[in-house]
Amino acid sequence: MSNLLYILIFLPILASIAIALGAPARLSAIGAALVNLAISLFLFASFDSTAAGYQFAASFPVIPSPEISLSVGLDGMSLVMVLLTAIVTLCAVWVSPKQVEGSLGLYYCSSLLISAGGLGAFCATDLFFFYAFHELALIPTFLMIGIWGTGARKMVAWKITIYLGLGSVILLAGLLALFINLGGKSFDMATMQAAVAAAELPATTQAWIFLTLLIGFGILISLFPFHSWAAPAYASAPTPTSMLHAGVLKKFGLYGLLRVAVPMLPGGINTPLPLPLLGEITVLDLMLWLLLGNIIVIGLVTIAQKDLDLMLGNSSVMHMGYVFLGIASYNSIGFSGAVVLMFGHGISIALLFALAGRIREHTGTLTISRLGGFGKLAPFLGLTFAFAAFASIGLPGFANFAGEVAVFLGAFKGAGTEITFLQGATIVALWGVVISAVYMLRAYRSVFKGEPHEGATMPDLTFSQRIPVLILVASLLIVGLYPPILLDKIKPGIELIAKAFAE
Amino acid sequence: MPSTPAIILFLPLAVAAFVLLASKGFKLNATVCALVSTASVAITLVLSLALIFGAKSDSPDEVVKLFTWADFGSLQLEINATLDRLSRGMLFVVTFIGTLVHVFSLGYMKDDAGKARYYAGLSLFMFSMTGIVLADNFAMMFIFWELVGVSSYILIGHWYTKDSAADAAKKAFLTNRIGDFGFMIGILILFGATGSITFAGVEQGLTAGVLTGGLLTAATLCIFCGAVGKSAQFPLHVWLPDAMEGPTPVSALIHAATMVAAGVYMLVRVSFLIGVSENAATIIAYVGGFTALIAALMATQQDDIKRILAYSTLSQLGYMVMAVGLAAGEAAMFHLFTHAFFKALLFLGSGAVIYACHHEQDIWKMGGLKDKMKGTFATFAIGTAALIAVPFTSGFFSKEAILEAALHHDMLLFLCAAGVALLTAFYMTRLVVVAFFGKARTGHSDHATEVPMIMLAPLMLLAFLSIFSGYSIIADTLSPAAVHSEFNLAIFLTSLGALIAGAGGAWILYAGKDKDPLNIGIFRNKFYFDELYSVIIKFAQDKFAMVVSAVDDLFIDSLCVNGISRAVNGFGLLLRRLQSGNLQGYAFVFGLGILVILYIALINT
Amino acid sequence: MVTLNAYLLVSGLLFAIGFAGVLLRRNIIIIFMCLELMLSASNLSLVAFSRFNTVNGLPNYNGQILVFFIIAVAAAEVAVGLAIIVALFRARRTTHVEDMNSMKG
Amino acid sequence: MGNFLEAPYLLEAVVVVLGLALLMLEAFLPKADKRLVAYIALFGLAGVLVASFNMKAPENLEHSFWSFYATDNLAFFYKNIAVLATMLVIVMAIEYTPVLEKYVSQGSKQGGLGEFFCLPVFVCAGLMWMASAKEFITIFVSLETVTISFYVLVAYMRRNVGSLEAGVKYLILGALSTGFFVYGVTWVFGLTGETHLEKIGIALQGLEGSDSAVLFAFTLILVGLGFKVAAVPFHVWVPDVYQGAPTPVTAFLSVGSKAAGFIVATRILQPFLEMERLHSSFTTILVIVTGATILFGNFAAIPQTNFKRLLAYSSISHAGFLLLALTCTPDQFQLTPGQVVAFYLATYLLMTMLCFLVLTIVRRSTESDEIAAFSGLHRRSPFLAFALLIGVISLAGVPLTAGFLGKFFVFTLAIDSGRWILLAFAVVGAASGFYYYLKVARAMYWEEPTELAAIEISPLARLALLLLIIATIVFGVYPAPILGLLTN
Repeated sequence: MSNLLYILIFLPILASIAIALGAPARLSAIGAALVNLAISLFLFASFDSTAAGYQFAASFPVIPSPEISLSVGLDGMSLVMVLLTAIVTLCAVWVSPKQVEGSLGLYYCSSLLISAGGLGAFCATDLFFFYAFHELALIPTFLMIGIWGTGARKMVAWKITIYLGLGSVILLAGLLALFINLGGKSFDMATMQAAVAAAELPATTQAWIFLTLLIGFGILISLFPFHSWAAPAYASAPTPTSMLHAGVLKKFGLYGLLRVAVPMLPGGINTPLPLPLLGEITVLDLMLWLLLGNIIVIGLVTIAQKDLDLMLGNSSVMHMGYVFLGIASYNSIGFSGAVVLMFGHGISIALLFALAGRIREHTGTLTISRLGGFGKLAPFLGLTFAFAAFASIGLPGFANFAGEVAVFLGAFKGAGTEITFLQGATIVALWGVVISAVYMLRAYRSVFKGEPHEGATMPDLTFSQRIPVLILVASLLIVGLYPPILLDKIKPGIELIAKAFAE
Repeated sequence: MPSTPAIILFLPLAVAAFVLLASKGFKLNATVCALVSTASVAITLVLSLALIFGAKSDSPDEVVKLFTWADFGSLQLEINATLDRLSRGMLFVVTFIGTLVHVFSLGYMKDDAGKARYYAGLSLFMFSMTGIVLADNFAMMFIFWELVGVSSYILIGHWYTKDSAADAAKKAFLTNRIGDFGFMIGILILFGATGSITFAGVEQGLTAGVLTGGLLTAATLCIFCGAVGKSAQFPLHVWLPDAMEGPTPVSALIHAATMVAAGVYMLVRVSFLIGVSENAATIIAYVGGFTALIAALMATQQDDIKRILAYSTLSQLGYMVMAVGLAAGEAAMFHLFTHAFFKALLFLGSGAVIYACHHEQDIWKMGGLKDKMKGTFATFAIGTAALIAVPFTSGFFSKEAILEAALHHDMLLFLCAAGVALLTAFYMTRLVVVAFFGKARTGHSDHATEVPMIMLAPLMLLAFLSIFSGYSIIADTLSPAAVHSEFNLAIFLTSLGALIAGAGGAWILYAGKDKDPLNIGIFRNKFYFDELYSVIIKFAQDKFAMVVSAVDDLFIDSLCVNGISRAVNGFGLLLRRLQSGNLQGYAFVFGLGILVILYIALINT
Repeated sequence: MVTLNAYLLVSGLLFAIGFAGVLLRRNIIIIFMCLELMLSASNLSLVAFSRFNTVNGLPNYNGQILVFFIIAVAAAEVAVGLAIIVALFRARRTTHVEDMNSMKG
Repeated sequence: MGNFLEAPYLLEAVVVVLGLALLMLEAFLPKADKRLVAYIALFGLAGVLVASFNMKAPENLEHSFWSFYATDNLAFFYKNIAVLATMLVIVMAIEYTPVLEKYVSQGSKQGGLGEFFCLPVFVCAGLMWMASAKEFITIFVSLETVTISFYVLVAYMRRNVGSLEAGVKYLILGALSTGFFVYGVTWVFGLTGETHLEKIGIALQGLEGSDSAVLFAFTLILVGLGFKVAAVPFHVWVPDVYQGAPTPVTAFLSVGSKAAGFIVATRILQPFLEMERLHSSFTTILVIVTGATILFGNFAAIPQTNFKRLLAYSSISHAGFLLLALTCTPDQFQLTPGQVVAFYLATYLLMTMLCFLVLTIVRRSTESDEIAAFSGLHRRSPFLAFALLIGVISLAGVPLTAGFLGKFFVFTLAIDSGRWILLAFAVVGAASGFYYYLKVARAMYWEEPTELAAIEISPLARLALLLLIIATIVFGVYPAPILGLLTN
């Protein structure tokens, strides 16, 4: 049982090795992804939602001192992320083309490695591997966009790689600073967490480390103003890469904040730091300003987009702001909301990219003004796109709504009659809900409604193409209609995190 | 065995899902889908009747727990069913009109290609609306609030290949979103202050006085924002007339009788809030009164039969909101019920007319229909009578209740309400005269014939209720409290005067005319709100977004990100220059390096 | 009596002259000779240190041993160095440093 | 001297004997394929490598011999690095034979090639001796053994102008740095009367006054060390020499010479840094040199278009990270700077050799070292492209490759010692590393090839590449074997 997580992580890697050695690419990849989904579902089903702490834990020592070990385990939060990864991976592999220019094997290997990176990072309970696994995705993304991207693929692939490289190095510095300040003996997260109380770090130190982590993770999440890599990259990337990156990998940063920064730096959030240009400002306030940047500024940028792919890319940047808001609320409601929202957003953006990719495949363009009436030409595509769009703008019945509503409630939990910056920011952030409805519905209106342009064709999805789409839609609906399916699992873990700073 | 409210709530959802899956996945016959959907709503009607008659007059209000939708440990969001007089009555109205509309649609949408989708949408709407009615907490209210928005979006845009319908759907949704933005803020402030999300909990908190002053007013107004959006009050009223692009039965159900009244219903639900916030109440009343007035003025110059009714709906909703603001929630609810019946009747009647005239909606292209469509005309006339408050129709009683509330509270609003009554009589008479009297002006109206029984029967039922729902026997069953007031001569005379003046004026002006003798541009063009808003949207949103996007692109991406990368590159080139290739230059660097290091080291010690 | 400082001064001068030659002369052979001069400077001061900083009344022979090694190494260096310079001359017909800048940046 | 036959210096002796034997062989078998020499050298060195793992440090260290010959873990570790590097260089040299033939041979086909396979063995002996040297005379002699052998190797292609130019530059600047180094040693000797590092340390502790003299001596010694490890500003020779030298020699310089430089630096710096009075001055000097090295190496690498030259700058930037470790005085972290440096160098060996090996093979086919020559390599030879990809991402420090762990430990040390500014430089440097290393990956995978003919790889090279790839990845995930050599 405890080795299941190793299988989960290494299966995609083994599959890519097999593909590299000549195994049929698509078949192996789908097979591995299917097995992984099955394992994740099994883990999900057998997860004990009454117990806090890591389950299915296993450990393999790598270095004795400083203690690094390949330890894995799941709490509710990581369980949800693993499930998300498994679902999106299967769908991403499934919608991949059967033939590409160049090496098909490399195409599928890249997707599998991105997936393995995500799974590894979410399963790892050791800080070293938590970090290292995430970076596994860097090079496959670089290759995918650079080789098979569209438009200015080289430029954007270059930018995403260098930018994320910079982000991960900054993140590394932050994580190591945390490690040293928590004793510098062990990278095991549980051990580090246990050392927090004894270490009694000065609040300013904590705040500096938190800031570094915020910037490091922030770059990976495309936190404003470190967002400019994201939208062009997602727009240009091949469909499976956009799905995996926007759907899964980008959540790593948020997951990391919740897993590492929040519980291990309890005093870091509210201590003012003298920052250049900004004066004395706490990390929390800074985070709130930046997330408003994500929601409002990028929201407006999204409205101004003329291409569907860029619009989706920007929208995914924008929605990160809400997850941040959930984290900034600093209570279990907000955290739970953030986790559910990560799941919802991951699925919905993957679905949107999958469908948009299908359109691009056929029409060769995603310029909104050149598309129209697809609802009539391809009703299934239109219907599922509507589902995804509705999910993405946070309508009840879809997972995103459950997350968003919890995020908002979390921000106001215990606010009393005083409207602090957190609540003010939340109110401003709420306007983003209107903004996202504006761009989503406009795009949907232009692309799918109305009469088709003269001579336009758009074949509807075939039966085989419908399967991944239906899996994603079903995931959104199941969680959206009955959120406890996730919430019950994540509650004990989240409460543990929330408790870490309450003390 | 699930409880009755659970069935009422979830049956339509199950049916919606079933219809969608069966028609899309298994190519089930659309008519079967329609029948399944109709049957389900009929069942809910029966069950809600059972709820009404099963309840004893003194049975306490109860909250039936259905399930916990989300449990955050310190906060539970629950899907429950409140059962009290208010919700039972509303439930009946919703399911009753819903049933009739389903039945009517069997005829109206008989040959529509998207029939299955249409019925799925209707069922989804029934689910959502029931949810609003049953909600016992703000979260549930908000969830279903959003869901009715979606169903409305789907149904307005039913004929989605038509540009105007697609645009109208989008507009309706977005306008509602703005209202919901406020609604959510209100909910959050209340939650933050009282720590509770249930109506009971919030009320308890407010009674204890945890929230007072400006913030309370702000919260109340924010909550009211939700109603402004959903019930299309000024300044968010612009979506409702456009929503008439949807199929007419939808207009009857959603955009006349039930969903748009949800705002009023919600306000009555949270009347404890309005009760403690006087400033907010005043603003609410005036917003209602103002909406009633401008909508009535706009209605006088419209030519599209459905649009006239739409503006009339706006105006009547304004009445109700005004009543809520005047702390006369019962009057508002009373008017809501009667209005639901007669407005649904009018809409379905107009649907019948449109159906008969081959989807012609311009009243100036109709005429002389009273002889060709006798049944329709009769019921339509009854509906009109109720709407313009001909004495002893239901509308008369309910409007009277509101007028009385206005008279007691605020003279200005009373005068406004009276003026609206006059205008209502005017434009409705205009409609009836132009469309049904005179001679046929086009071939469409000339060849119109009476609609089939399946469409006429609902009209008759509604006509019956339009007259009699004002009387205690029905009204007291539906309304949250007894509403019939003492006879007040002043009000009676005002009401009657307005009726006679309005109807008489219209008759004199329009009898026998082939085109509109009046042409008041500002009314015809709806006070230019649409134009104003499109300018605002263009500049405050689209142009601004373009500017922000350009700044983002130029400043953050080009200047900062690419700039830094260029700077680093340039720095690299500069350093590269140092590598001159000259051997003695290199030797010189050695020497210089030593000197610099020595200098620094010796300075340091 | 000649002091240690005097030796060191001379040694320093030798070193400086050598380095100046390396910096200023254009012919590689002369540059190479200047380098040998620098090594000699070290040798001189090593011997001086060895002679003046006595251990138990005897010179500190460690330094002198080092001198031997330096001389030996310098000889090897010259052998290899001159060979390279000759090869260069055969290939390029020049021994001027300015002519060697085909690689830079 | 204890058990004569088990003493570690036997390793060096065997290597020297091996080198001499190879020279003999080459001389007496003029007609044989010169690559035979190389294969024998490989086998011989492999034997030495195996033997070195079985060699134990003598328990009784009282004999005066051991006072200038270290037998600690680090010494053995660096000896292993030296032997391994030499073996890989010889493999590379075999691959490089066609190019050598073109620029060296006169008369017969392989005339004058034999020494090219013998000299690395002598260099290896010098490197191994350096690993154990802890006394200035020993250090000087071993250092010069290595340097003078390299003069020959760098200028080996005597009909190639680039190689000769590089040889002369290396010669002059190498001799210059030797001059400074020796002069510095002279001054240390003058101040302390000692040449043993341990005794110098003790003498320096007791020294009063003469601070500027100590600093002067330290700076001059630093020139010699900086030259070896390629620290700014004594790095100036690196790009030109790397570019001009035969590729296997470049690899050898980059790995062997640098590694030896670092073990010597580790040993020499210790007595100085322990001198409390001047500790902060020494540290300041080191910090400045380190900062300059990191910045220069990384930034100047960015605009490079020649892969060999790029690797030269990469070598400088890695020297910066390594120096950063040396400036650190950890408080919590359980690895010492010396261990971290050794570990880093071991991983550096793997990835650099991987890159140079691929470069050698590609060079043979495209006759160019430019990055553009790698365009579309992925189409021509996926295996080579993958090997080089692993090489460059490891150099860039992408996690789960060996290169990452080195940076990881260095960063940890820097944080633990509070070297915030250097850390910031290192972060910027590591990030720009992504930029210039991936330029090669970009060419290989994104660009279209100019020709599509597959590139031939000899079985030996294929085996070496495969082993290096596996080692780079495995040690990136499971570094315990390497760390085990350093800690127990």
